[in-house]
Amino acid sequence: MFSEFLQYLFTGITIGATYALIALGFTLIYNASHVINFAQGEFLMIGGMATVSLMAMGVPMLLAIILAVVLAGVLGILLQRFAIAPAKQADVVTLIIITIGASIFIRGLAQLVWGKEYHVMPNFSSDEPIRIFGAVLNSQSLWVLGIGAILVVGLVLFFTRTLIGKAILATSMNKEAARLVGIRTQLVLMLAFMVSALLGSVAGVVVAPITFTSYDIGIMLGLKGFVAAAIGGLGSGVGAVVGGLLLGVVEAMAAGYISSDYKDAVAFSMILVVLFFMPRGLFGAKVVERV
Amino acid sequence: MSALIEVKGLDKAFGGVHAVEGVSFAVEAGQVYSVIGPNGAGKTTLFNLISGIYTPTKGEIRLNGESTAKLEPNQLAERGMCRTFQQMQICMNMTAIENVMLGRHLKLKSNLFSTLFRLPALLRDEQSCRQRAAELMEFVGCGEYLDTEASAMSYGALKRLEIARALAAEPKVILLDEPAAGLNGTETAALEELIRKIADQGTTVMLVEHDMKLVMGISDRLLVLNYGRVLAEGIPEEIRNNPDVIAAYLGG
Amino acid sequence: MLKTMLRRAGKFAAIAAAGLVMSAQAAEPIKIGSFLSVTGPASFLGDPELKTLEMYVEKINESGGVLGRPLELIHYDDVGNASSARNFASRLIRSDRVDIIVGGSTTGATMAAVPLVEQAKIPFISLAGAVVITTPVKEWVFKTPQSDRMAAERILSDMKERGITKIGLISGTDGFGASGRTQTLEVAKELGVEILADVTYSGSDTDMTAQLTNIRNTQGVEGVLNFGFGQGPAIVTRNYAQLGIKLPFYQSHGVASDGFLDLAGASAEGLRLPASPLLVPDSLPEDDPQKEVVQSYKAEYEARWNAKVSTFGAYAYDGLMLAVKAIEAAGSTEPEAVRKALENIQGHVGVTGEFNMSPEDHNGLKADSFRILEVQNGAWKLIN
Amino acid sequence: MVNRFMQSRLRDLVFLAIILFALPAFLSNPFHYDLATQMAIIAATVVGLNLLVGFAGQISLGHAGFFGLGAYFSGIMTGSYGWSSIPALLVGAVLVGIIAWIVGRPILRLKGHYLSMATLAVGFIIAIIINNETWLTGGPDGMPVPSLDIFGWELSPFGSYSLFGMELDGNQAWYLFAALVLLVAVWFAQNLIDSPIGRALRSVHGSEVAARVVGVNTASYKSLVFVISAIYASLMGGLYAHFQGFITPAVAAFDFSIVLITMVVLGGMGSTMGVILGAVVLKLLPQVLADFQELETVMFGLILMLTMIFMPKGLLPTIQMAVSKRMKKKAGGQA
Repeated sequence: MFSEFLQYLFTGITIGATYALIALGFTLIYNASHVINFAQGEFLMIGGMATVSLMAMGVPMLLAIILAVVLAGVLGILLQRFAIAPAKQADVVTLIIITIGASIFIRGLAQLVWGKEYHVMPNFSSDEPIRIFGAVLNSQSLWVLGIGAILVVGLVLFFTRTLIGKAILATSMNKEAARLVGIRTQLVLMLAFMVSALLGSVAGVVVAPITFTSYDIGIMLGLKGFVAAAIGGLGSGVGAVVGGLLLGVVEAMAAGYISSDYKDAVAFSMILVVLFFMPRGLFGAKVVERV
Repeated sequence: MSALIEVKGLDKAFGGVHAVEGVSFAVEAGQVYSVIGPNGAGKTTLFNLISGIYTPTKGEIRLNGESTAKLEPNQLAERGMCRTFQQMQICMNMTAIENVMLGRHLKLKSNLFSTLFRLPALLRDEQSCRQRAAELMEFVGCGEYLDTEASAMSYGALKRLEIARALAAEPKVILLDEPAAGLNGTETAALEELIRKIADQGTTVMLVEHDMKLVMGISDRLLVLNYGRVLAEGIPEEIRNNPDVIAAYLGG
Repeated sequence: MLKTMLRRAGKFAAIAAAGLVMSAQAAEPIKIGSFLSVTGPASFLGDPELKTLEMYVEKINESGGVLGRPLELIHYDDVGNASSARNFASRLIRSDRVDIIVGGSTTGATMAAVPLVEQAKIPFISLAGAVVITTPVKEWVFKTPQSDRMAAERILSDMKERGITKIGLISGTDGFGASGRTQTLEVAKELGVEILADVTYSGSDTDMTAQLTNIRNTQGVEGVLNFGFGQGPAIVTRNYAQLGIKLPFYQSHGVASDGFLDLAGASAEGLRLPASPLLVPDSLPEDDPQKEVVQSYKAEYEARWNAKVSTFGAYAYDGLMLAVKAIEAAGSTEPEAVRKALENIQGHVGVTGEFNMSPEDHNGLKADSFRILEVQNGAWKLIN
Repeated sequence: MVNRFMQSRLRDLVFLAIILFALPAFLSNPFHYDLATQMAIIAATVVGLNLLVGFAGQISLGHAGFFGLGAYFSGIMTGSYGWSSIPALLVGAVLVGIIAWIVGRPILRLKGHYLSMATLAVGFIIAIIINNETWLTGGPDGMPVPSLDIFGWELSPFGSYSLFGMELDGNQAWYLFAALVLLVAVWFAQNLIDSPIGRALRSVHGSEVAARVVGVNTASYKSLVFVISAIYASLMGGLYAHFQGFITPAVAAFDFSIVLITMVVLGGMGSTMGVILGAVVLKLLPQVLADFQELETVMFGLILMLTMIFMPKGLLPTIQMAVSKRMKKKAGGQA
């Protein structure tokens, strides 16, 4: 009984960590620009696919990963520069549609370049699973959790200790004021997109050995990341992490204990319940109506 | 006779900061009652509390003797309260006259069936509503804008439009939040004239305003707030001579 | 004035329509229409299918075409969406006016097109698996893959031979998995196999450990069957190995391709599945009638596309060859004659199996056209 | 005294009617009628969605759920339970309206992205149920739907009809029917917009707080428009099912919700004629792009992105603005 529960928990936390990283990407961009970036999942895809294809060309794994992440970062900058920045006057829904267009475009390109097949990426370390109290943990899961934790700590340090991080925070709080104190807000927005792309692509690389990777893997994972971010409360870093883990664990528990047919429905019902009681998610900022 | 609006021990805190604290006063029907005070004194917060947009942390507001604690802004409107905003709330996706016609919302019987089929009864109502709205726009002095898109109107005209919208609801009491802000001298004079006309029609007016000349000229009574607390209350003459008020205004 | 305006507008419309319709006025070609899931979640079906069709239409045309007429392939990508499949079928029939349709990668896409095809009376050879496509028989609809029911029969019989009568079932919630699940439940009842656990996963799931844990913890399960296609079964296979489940493991024909072995890796060791002999051409006995067809298809496909051959491409190969054979037998592209000819095809040896069509059977394959394969040392091994 | 809406309403409706009834002159084969019919049905759906998104300013990323519910209810009741189409469509619409009201009340309190999230979740849950309940819906492989019967008179794309002595085939008849439906849908939408109810709805978008202080119960108006747009979707879903003759869970899927909202935004939020244009463009695009094969996805994404970047107000409003600017310039030049 306990081993069963533990197994579901391991499964849930691993996938939840992935959701959390994607949700963090959503949060970053949302904080800096109040845009919900539906192309977030594509960064994840780029990370995995570029690594796999570079490795197939004979590039060593570590270098392949670095190149892939850099590629995603560049893509993030391009997305901000050429799709989001020119449309800054646009309505919220319009921006959503622009990012959806961008995600279709990126996916189409990936399909042209890399084809439609699924690809395998080897585990970072041993293929041998780890056994704990009768439950099994893929060694790659430890990588996902470890790297996820490092990224979260890194982000916190980035925002509290570095000038660039503080500039992003300042811009998110008050764009005009930030501009007045000499922050180049366009540059900051670009950076936010870049960091968000880096996060997404790293997530894509670390989960690829578990999930495989293909040109369209970003659709569903991106969407789940958005769900996780909304549960946690848009704009809250803690919320993104908690939301991601919660979503992953609820899915796994629902699949194990309730009904595998309806596990996604259970996850979506959970959002409705959360939003019913907390209209701004678990950790969302309370906003007073100002008139 | 009890007061139209009665406020008792009103408190509103935002995360520990008291924007309004222990405020009590009463407004009699037919008065022009003004709330003044330095920036950040809690005037707008007070209006937001009275009009039901904020819920008080403590204290009580009575409209015509009825507690408003559980009432939404739209329910207060049904009971005859209407207002304008310091930061104008105009529906920019509509024309000027539609904004005023919106003000008559409660006076119109809307029925989905007659709406969908656009029955003659509805058309008649709409015609008279439009006529009344046009009159009101004339009354407040923006009659030339009837079918102009709200987004294409000047600031001053929009300010008057917002008052017309509030009047369209035929309220017992109208709350005007800094109607003179951003207006020039002539416009302010016209506004003063307008407020007088409104009051003459028997509508109670509550006013938040910075323009002392305007306030002193038209108010029956005044409430002075400072740091969320009542500094003074009384007729203009008393306020003018109140040493605390003078100190607060002169930065004492 | 108004008249000239109208005329001009008419001209515009004609030009626009021509652009839409893809004009084709070659020397009376035979038009073969196809709508396939070339991209989207079912692209692993549609992609090899399209490649196969393109390649063999070319080949046939090089050797003089059919009835002295060249073949013209008109194909659209339905992205795995049944509504677009229906729309493209409509376009093929009504706008492109094709002579025969070979396509429909998934059951949903096929079924959405069926009403149009039946009404327009155009022969349609589907490349999708579910038994509903040809049972009950629809006058104008044929199909080349074995049905999922046959797969279920083959798998469950093989299990019984090994003494397995209590099993756990895990299936995808996509069309293939859901239909396979339904057929497995029915066949199990007939064969006296008990299904003790019945769980599902959705196409985009990335981890099926929870579902498999559920099966593992069900008392009495002696074997496990996964009915699904796409990358899902590969994840199931890897999770199965990670969880250390030692029970005999079966997959369906939905993953019968070398790509699956690449994805599942060492975890696939020992699993069995029903498949066409395409995966093991060289281990077929010399006297097997299919050996030559299978070997040459595999060789030609792999030489042309520099990609591994897949069972699904073979469905298109068989579909095209059946169409050609029927048109040749009919001596024309007159739909009714072609339909009759299709219905009367006997002993046609294809890659998937030997087709014996009849008015009562528009599939023409027997369950034993499935061979049971086992993964041994990372390669397919023919069991029987 | 004629106001803005009255003028434009008459003009738009007449204009639309002329286009709809002149279109057959340009349709050269049944496939074109087939597409045009679908466009009309989807356009009517989008006109309903626009009431919610364009006029009341509430985002829905799950509207296909209601479309799918309508489609499946009509399909199941006529197919498996022998109902006639009209009662199936109407009862379906009422049920969907009730469902929309029940879920709408709590979720419409949410704002911005949280509302998108909640509607997305509702749409997903509906799609998952349709996909899983195979015994009722045929599951992922879909189910056949009988053709439309209007009080015993059968309208099938495969039939043949005569109207005022004109011989029509089934597709032409369906097209005319769908065109009429679209006109009625537009007429209702316009009547609604230019009415006290419509002003209240638009004020929710313009300034919710202003609406409340003049007595608009914004919560119930949001619910109302949510229900109305869901009913539009349900009815059109039912018609779509009868026309297509076969439906799969794709009609309720998230992708389709995105397509619907994209039609609204692309065509021009808050412009009834605009969103119809949006529906036509998005329905036509895959057919036009089909010839580009592998490049199809890339081009679709690129076109969508560029249009929205350079025409953030949507196709029709941007065109209208450009035209009126031109005319003003001309007038100014003469003066």
